[in-house]
Amino acid sequence: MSQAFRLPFRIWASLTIRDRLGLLALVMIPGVLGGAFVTAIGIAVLGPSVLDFLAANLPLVRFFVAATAILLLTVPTAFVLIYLELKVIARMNLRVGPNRVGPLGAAMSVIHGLKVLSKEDFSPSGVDVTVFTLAPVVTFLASVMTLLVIPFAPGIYGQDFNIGLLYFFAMGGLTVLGLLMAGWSSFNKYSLLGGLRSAAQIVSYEIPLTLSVVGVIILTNTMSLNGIVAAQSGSIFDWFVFKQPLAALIFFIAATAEANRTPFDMTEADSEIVAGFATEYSGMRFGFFFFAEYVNVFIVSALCATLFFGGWTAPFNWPWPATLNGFDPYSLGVLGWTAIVLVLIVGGTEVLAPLIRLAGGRSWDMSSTIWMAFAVTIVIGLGALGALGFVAFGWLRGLVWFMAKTYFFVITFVWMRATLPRIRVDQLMGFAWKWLLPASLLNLFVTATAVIILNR
Amino acid sequence: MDRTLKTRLEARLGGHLRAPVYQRHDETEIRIDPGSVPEVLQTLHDTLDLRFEILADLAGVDTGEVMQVVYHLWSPMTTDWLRIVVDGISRDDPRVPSATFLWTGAEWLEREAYDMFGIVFEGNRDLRRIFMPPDYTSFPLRKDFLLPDDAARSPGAGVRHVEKPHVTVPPAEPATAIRRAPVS
Amino acid sequence: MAVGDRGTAGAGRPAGGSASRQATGPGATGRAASGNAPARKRASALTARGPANLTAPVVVPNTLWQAENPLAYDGGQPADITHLHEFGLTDAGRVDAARWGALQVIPANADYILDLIRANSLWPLLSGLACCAIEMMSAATSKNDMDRWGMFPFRASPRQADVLIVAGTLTTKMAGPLVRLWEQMPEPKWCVALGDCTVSGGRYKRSYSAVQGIDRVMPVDVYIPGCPPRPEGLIYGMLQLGQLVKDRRGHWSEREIGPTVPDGI
Amino acid sequence: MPTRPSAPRRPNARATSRAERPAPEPVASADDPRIMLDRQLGTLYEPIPPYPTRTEREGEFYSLGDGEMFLNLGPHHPATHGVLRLVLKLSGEQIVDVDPVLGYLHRGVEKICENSDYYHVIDQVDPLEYISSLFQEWPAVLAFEKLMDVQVPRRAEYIRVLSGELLRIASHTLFMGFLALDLGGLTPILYSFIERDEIVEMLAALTGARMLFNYYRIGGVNGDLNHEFMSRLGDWMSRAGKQAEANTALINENEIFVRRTRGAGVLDRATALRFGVTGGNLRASGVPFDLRRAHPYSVYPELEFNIPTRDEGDSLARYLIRVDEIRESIRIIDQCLNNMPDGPIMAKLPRLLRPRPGRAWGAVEGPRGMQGVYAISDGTDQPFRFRIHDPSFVNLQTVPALLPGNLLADTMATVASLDPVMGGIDK
Repeated sequence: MSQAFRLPFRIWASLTIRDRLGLLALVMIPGVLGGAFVTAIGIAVLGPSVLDFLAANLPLVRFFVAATAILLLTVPTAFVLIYLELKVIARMNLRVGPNRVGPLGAAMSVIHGLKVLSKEDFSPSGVDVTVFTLAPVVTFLASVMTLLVIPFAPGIYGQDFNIGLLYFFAMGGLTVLGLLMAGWSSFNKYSLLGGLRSAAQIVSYEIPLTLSVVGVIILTNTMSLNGIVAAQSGSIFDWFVFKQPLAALIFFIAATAEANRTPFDMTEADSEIVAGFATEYSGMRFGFFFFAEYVNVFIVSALCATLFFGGWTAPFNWPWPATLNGFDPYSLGVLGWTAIVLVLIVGGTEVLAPLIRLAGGRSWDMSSTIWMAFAVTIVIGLGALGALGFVAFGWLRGLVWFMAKTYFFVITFVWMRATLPRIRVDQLMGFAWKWLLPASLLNLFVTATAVIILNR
Repeated sequence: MDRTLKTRLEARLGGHLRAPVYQRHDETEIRIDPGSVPEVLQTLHDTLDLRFEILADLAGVDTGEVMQVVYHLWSPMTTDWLRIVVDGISRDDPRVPSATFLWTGAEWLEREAYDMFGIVFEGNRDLRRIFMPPDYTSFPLRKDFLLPDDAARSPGAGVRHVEKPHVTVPPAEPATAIRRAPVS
Repeated sequence: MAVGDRGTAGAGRPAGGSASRQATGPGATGRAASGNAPARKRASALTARGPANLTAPVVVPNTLWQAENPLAYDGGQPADITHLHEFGLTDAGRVDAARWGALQVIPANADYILDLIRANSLWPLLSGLACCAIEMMSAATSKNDMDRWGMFPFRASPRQADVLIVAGTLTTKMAGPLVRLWEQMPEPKWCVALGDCTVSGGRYKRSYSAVQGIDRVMPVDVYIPGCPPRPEGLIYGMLQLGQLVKDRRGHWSEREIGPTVPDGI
Repeated sequence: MPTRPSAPRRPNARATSRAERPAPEPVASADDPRIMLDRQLGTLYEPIPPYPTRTEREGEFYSLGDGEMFLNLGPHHPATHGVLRLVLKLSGEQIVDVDPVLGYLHRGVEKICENSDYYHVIDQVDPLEYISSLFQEWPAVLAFEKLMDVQVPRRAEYIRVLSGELLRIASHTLFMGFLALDLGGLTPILYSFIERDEIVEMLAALTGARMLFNYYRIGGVNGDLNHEFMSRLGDWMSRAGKQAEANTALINENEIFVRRTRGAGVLDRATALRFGVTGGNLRASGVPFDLRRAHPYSVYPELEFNIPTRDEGDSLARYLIRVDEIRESIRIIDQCLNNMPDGPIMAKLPRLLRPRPGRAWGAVEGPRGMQGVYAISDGTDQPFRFRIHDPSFVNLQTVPALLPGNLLADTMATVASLDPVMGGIDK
């Protein structure tokens, strides 16, 4: 029996690579064809009812789509942030930073990620394996799920809870659970210290973080982030950073501590507790923590931009109407846009090639001239399309503004990391309880009083 | 060299000196017995015209026949280094009173001397190996602890230097080149 | 720059190594040949064949030197750190899972891409033993920036490091902790011997407490001589290591432990 | 924290036989903390060899109160400046007691020096003080010159002072960087290394090596000032002061840095003297003890410079002392360049040195304190006894007195402010 069971594997092992690929193709082509046939039949038969079902509960569909998109976009975001940090800190250190892999070393963070992914995956002796395995997942998911309520642009958000802010803080609070699990489960005193530090730190900074936002909630009468952004639409002076400066400051400080960033990176203090809660983690388990940290940075920056800096709203009233003097970009449809793009590319190449030939003189042969013209056309065309879309589509405009504000805060975090030393644990706690909490209470009191007086 | 220091020393601790005060360059050297270490150090430290406050160094010396413990002291009252040679310590059972009652900093220096020479400082509350592993049993800087001519020739050298317990051997054979000390 | 590549005749591999490996037996736990009875060891070695020879150490048996005072210096004692040999004798280390990590599903001809990835992100372990550590830091700082090749950040925890740069003299007291560090690093991992003391004992050949070359206690991929080598030397060695990784060499379960440097040096 | 059963301890034969020192009753073998420490550290593999009898201090340290735990810092730790191992007894994050364990870098240099001749000794002592190795050669050549009654040419003395002060600046700059790094700041260490690299490249032009310059000779120095060194030196001196100001300004006004270091690890005057602390750590405690003035040894009497002292004795004071000493060193370098005499750089010496039997003690003021060498000659070409006194060894001894009561985070800051170099400590 076992021999018969092993036989296919032996055959497979005896084949060469080309034979294996051929065999795979032989198996897959009929499979694909049959699958396509069955799908066609299924669509023909069940199509209408499925469409009705989807149309019936659209929010559910939207939710699933958004969740999938967020899960897919999280890791690339982390990669971008890691590369940003590598380069910016390197420049601040008068170094060059990664510049060998990819243009300007842009692929370095991806390479790091893949390498971490391919390291040996094991749990050391003495650890509580279940908790040890679950901890990175909890941390990562807790930070990813908070992305669900952030409005990236008008109409582009995962879910618009009316308690979105509450949901955000609840999910953010779950992060400490993962860190605590990691610190406890890995049989290591450094990890234990790191986990407990993170617990104390995050728990005590949750309070000023939440209290500093209450002022905004009072002003807007809503906890939905879309509502808060909508309340700030208009000119730059409608942003809450001007109405609630103290709250903005408190929120930024507390958010830094919430994301475990310097100068509050007690939990992975290199020079004190070796790597904190992640000391015993290797391979992809460590990678999860690694990504979660940077996703946290992104989320915190995004929330800063959303709450106090107007989210996706432009800092000034956009002069042009969303539709260009009656021309509706949607009216052309896909075919129209494709035709336009083709004509632009071909025509641009035709126009540019002689110019480049003239400019380059004899140094350019024909093929390189045409390729050059093509590339230049593509660049110009993409820029033009981007500008058109920026003018025409409100969501693209909002996305651009939102990302600009978010990455401003991301770079601020990186800057702080390169500059500031780390503060001690007791100073951390004292700062939270002696300064931030009274300040946030004062801010709340002043705001409430002002609202009552002005409404009367 | 400071001639007045010589007279001061002879005046203060004449009874303890087992050899005439010896001066060369900027160093003044006295030789005492192990028994008289505490009062000599106390006198040197407390007397107003000596005031040797800073313990510069504490070294053990193995002359081949006897052990020595050498203190170097610094004082603001003189331009000389004072060297105290505690002489005549037996190699088989070397024992010296500790100086930690006066200088806490002597503790590790004495630990080092114990680690390298096996000199037992009575009164040191933490006299254990400081450099070699705790289960190490021989004393490297003794003169009967010879380095190999070429350690590289010895197979597996150095990976874990397994040593025999230090039995109190008589001064080793003339074949093992113990160089006689200039003074004894 | 000597690149120890597991005995496949390669750069810097001394010719004496393979011959002496024949001379040394399976050495049951890969122990060094004792200087007292070299002849017996040879006989047993000639009878022994098979994969054991791959993991046997390369130790030139001592026929010339006798301890002048065996009471004081007892040469010829075997290493008591032999678990790496025992692990190598088993096939446990030869499982390719360690090589694959979470990417077990990818067919084996994607291996080269993995090696390219690994060669381009070698995270060193932040562990300095002695003088060379300063030059190691200097190689990571602004003037000559190792980060350009992705050899940064220096990880503080061995669980997340790829390369163990042994920078400085390894003493017998530190040998145990260092081997423990090496074992705590996850596969695939590489070891770089930085400086004369780690390559062959260097100026401490005659010391009573220094390990005569770290390849007596752990496998080494790249040897960087110099006392200390300049930071450029370290960077060159790390680039050599990257080449060695691309060539899909240097997995310690396939490497033998023992001095790959002839003892005469 | 999950507890792991530890293997039973092997019966200890020697502990019973050694009756001379009274030992406290041994801890139950099941949970001997030292065994558990060694298991975590991995220094020993089974079977655990027997320990010698425990001393009084060991007995009081390796016994846990309730709510206390041991924590191993090192020998591999990102911030222990080498292979220092600190066994901390913690309650929560507060340090109850510290037991430094040394010897992980013990290379037996003294024994090697006693077996190599006088020329090689100077090369052998280099790696001890590996951040500023010239200050390890200086006392050796000083002691040997006393042994041989050699008169060093004045130009050689000036060159020694010049190179030494340059290296003192490099060492202090690195100290600042390391202190900031242990406090969590990433950038200052890189700026410090830029400065240090300039200086060591300059010295490499003079001596031929970047770190282990084998430069000082008995009766002089190895090579005369050359053009590349002088040009690099002039280039560097033109902005040395500004550069030092810039590097220090990066952390001096930093609120976090000041709050972390002020009042941390206070070492008062009496304790410092009792411990025999020397160097900047002693001057930070208010004792103006600097061998360059207290026991002048080279051409320092001809040079004018101040001995900065402070009274606080905390980490911040130890840091600021270094900052001031950098300025003073720049002054000294300026004077050396101004009145650098002409003449030979080596005294006439035989090829094979056989000094008359005698004893000599040479001590200089290194960046970390008093570097001393006690050499005994027996008439052969090798020193009969070569004793190296290292300041870091004595300064580190104050750690058990400084740390208790502080937090875990202060450990590295305090140790870094003492500026130890493990090569010198472990010899």
